[in-house]
Amino acid sequence: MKDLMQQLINGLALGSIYALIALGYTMVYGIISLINFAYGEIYMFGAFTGLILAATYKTNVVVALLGGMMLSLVLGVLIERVAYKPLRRSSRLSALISTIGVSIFLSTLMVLLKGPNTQGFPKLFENKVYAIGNFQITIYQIVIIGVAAFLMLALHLFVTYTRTGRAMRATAQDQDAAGLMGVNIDRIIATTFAIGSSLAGAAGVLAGIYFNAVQPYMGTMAGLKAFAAAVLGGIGSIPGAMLGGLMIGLLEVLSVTVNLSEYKDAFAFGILILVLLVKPSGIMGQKINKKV
Amino acid sequence: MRNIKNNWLVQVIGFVLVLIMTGLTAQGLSRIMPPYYLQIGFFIGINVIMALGLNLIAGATGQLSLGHSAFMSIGAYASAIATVTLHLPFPVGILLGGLAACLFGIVIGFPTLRLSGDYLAIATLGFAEIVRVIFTNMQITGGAIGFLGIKNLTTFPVIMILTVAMIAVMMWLENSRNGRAMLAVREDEIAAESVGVNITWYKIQAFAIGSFCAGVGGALFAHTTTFIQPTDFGFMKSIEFLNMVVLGGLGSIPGTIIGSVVLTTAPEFLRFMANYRMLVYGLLLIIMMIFRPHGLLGGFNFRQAISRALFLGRRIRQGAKV
Amino acid sequence: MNILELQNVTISFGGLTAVDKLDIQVKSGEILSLIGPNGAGKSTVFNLITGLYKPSDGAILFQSEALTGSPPYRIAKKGITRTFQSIRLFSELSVLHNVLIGTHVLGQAGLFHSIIRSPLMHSEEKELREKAMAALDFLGLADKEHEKAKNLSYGEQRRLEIARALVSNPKILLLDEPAAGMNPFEKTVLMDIIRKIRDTGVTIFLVEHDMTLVMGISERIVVLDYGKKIAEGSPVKIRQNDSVIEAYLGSGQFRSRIRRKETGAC
Amino acid sequence: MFKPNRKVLVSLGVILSLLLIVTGCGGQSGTAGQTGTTETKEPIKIGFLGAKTGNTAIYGLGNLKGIKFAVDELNQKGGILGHQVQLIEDDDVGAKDQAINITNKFITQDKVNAIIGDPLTGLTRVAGQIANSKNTVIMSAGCTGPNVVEIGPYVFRDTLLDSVAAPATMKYIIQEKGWKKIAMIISKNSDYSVGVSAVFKQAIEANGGSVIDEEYIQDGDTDFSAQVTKIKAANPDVIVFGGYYTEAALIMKKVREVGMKDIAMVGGDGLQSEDLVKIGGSAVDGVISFAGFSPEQPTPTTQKFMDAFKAKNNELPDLFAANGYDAMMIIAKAMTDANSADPVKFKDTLAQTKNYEGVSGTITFKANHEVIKSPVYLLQVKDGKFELLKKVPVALN
Repeated sequence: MKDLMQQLINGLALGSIYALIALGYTMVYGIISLINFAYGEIYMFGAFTGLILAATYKTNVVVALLGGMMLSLVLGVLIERVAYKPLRRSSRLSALISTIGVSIFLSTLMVLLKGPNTQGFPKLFENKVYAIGNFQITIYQIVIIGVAAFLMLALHLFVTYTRTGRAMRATAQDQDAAGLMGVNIDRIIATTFAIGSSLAGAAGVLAGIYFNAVQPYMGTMAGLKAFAAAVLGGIGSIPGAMLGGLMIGLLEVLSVTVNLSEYKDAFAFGILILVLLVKPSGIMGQKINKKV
Repeated sequence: MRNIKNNWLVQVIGFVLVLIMTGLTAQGLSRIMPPYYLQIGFFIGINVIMALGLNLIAGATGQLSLGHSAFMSIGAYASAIATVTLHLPFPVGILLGGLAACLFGIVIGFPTLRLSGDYLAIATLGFAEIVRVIFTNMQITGGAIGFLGIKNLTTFPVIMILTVAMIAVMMWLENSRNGRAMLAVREDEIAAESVGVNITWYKIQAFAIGSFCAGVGGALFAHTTTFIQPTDFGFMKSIEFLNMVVLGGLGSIPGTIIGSVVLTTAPEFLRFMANYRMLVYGLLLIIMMIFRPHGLLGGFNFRQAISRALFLGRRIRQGAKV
Repeated sequence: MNILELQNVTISFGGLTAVDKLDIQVKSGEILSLIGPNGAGKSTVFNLITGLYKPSDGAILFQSEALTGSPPYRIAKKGITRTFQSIRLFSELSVLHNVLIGTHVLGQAGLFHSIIRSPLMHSEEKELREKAMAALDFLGLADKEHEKAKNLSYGEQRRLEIARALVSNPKILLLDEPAAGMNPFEKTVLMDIIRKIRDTGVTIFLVEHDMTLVMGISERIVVLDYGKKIAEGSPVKIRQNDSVIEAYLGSGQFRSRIRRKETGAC
Repeated sequence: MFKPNRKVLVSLGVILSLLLIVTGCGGQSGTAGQTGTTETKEPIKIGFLGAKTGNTAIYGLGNLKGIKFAVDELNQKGGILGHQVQLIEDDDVGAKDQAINITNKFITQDKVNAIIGDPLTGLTRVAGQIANSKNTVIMSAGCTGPNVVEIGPYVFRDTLLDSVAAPATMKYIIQEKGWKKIAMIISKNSDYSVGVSAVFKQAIEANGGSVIDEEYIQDGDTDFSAQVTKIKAANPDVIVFGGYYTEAALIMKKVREVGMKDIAMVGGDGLQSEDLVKIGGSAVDGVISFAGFSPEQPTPTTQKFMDAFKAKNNELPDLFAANGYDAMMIIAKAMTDANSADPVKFKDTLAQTKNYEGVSGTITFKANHEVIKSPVYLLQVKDGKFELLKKVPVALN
């Protein structure tokens, strides 16, 4: 039981990171129905930016986090401009392949820049362990869960209450109609990419701090799992992405608890397929009526 | 009727002759061609078979599958077990590889094909990851260490005969009632149903045949490399096949062939770029999609063009293909 | 004899009743029109008949056999084919291919025959192609057989949809606003075509806005408003029906009304 | 409907175009690498097979650094037998089909005298088949799995074998240290880890220890909190991890974080890298690994190599660099001794190498030309450096 509580905390921290990445998938998908396969690489770039800031420029954790978010934001907007915007009117598959191209390009670029080795993350602040009752929580875990929760809340408020947020939701509902109502679709799509990417950047830096490892290919698996999380929660739904991320994180940790850790990845995707079969639109996704 | 039967006989004999010729030509070539180029020919053949299978699923029927390499791995392992563990002859191994993959294609396809578009994509991706994890942990396949002791049984004639046969079958299929029903599913599911096409049934057919191709490709791959591991069939491998199909022109059989040839030889052509090779590969994918979003042959009617070139003036009733 | 019968059919979308306890009898061999203001639920009726929607209540009988619950492709196989209000062609395929897909239910050749290109498949294919060409001829599209469907004009696309639905020898043909977007000349041609189709023994069930066309060819008309049948009878009778005039002029067509998405979009 | 003659023509067209494309691949084949300054004679060509990009690039690039260093050194001394050495490097991305293509290219296009690579066992098996059938020497500077040199007389490797070192290590920790309750961690998707862990397990049982907990991870994982939480609950004397340094360092960080302050990790030479300390920091203090050489009490040869390497590359060589360097040098020596760069001739000389003092250890090839490195060094990390714990001699047969 004590073990289980401990594992839940572990899963929560891991899930928070998945959830942050999943948010970007869900937002971009919600608006333009594009699976952005380069998204994991944005997360990786965020992590490396944080690493470089912290290791070379000895900045503190806040600067590293913001720096990672900023660079990822710029990168996200750049990807949108170069690899997605020219393809907006083409088939979705072309856009998908284009993002795969970006993904290969970015990870290879990072190998050339920093080498393929896994790099440790410098200690940004002392890690303390708090014992609460029977289980422990580290300050890293608190920071990760805290920052992730803060960012998710901020995003939720932004999308719900601001003008741009409303425009985003309108665009997601019906792009053409939103355009006719005077929403600048180009700008909204760019903003969506920007916000999603900066969240991935934040996730990257947090993952760097928490796992203490940054590597050019770290984005591929994390990206796939986060995407699975987004679909699990119901793609297009922000609370769904959070829920999906946390579920996958917990599931992975629990698979270790029940001695099936070698099937960890299979569990994450297995539950995804099961959920899709029972509720094809995901847990919190809205049922889309067949349009005739 | 009689006439048709005779015609059919002529066709069958003609087809067998073509296969024999292919085999003989390949046999001759494998003697005179430098091993390096011959070897690339092996992989071109395997990749054409793989990509044709995916083209049927994603291109003709419009079901985006991101798990093609999983079916390849099922075929590879099944055929390896057949020839190594069960001491069956290689042709039986290839057939078993194809059938095993086909069976899984049906089993997986049945529930997941109800999903549409990207949901199907993520489900197939998930399935592929599950298959890989299972192979990594399975005893009979050697787990992560890999399957040892597969004999090098794939020969150039075998690959070429299978490739040509596969191309022919795909072209026939495309111009049949079944093939048209698959195209209808891609174009508009509701309209297809309204004229009596059972969309689930044709999706499953496409999945089954596509997986069969992947299984055959996997069997050939296993008996070329002589050693297989779960890591050989990762997510990026599936993506590679998707690239081949999309690069050539989604839904076009000649396009798929050209896409496979280009992407199989591209790493060799790009060797001089050394470390920048994958960088350039990524860039090329982006540029290709921007400037030719429908693929190299997108919108180009290969069949008509060839017919025009070969039979000037003769009108083909065959009709336009996609 | 009724070829198609809707008994007490009801469907609601999220609290909104789009079709309400509807009874319609389609007599074998007649031309029946279904009219009503926008959003009255006309296309929904077609979607119910063809199995795209399942009724919340009531039954649909085709040749005295219940259709309810059958998937769309099975209903098509039984002999009910349709066109769509917003044209749904296989737009990347050729005109001939579109119609050939229409012959799907006539064919027998399965996967095996397709792969080995058996004699059976050959003779069948030949037959189907002849049928398809005949259908194209009938609708005046024979010279466009190699054109991609998306490159046809609007009127041609409508006719192609009819050809596709007709080629499988249906017993009843459902036409959803076939005249929409056509010019007056095309409309006259269309009326002619519809009559000709009927003369070959196919029952016609029509949803249409164009009153000239409806009054010109219908033998009977059913009027729908708010998902309910408000009148039924010959064109002459309908023209004089008070509640129809009320629905169309008093409160109908020209008064802006919240379009009910589920029922309007087709 | 379908005219048979047309089909024949179409099919023929397809075949022809395929052939054209295949044969059209001729022409230039890209080569990169260094050539000597004075090119009086045909250079001796060495092919490097390994991943320079992709998930496994770490090992390939490590190898490559060592090989390049060796080639430079050889060329400065006038090459081999008066020939300059030319290194041809090709990236196989860790994929078997690419490795096969490259091996064929090396042998038939570039006409190399020997191939060094691939650091992965799987790829060496695949490339070894081809090289052996075409009478070209191939030496892997990284692979440790079974069924490699058995392929044939042209296939070699210069790595410390797990089957030799792992039992010695387990004997030490169980019998001398008295750590009997053992938690094992296995990286399930790594053939290296699964292979070496199997040897560890056997040795643990043979020496009277017991595996009280077995956890699985995967290469590339970063979050080990779940596994470590379970290990803590099992309360073992020691953690045995057959795997690579990246995961090892991350696991140890987590281990210390949850409060297991003194427990040690024991592993194979996969742990021997500067990066272990770079990533793990103080958490990896006490980690024990077996190795073919000791960086703290190096032989003069190793010391010289490390200094020179550091001067040039501004970093210490990792195991793969050292193995790569040795592979090149052993081949060079065999060529010199045989007075021939013809693989058919020098492969026998190579197979007779005995007690070659390399930078990665002392190398001997047994009668079946399998490699033996003796002695085996047990190293322990202390204050961020690998220190010698014990030297275990190994029987040569």
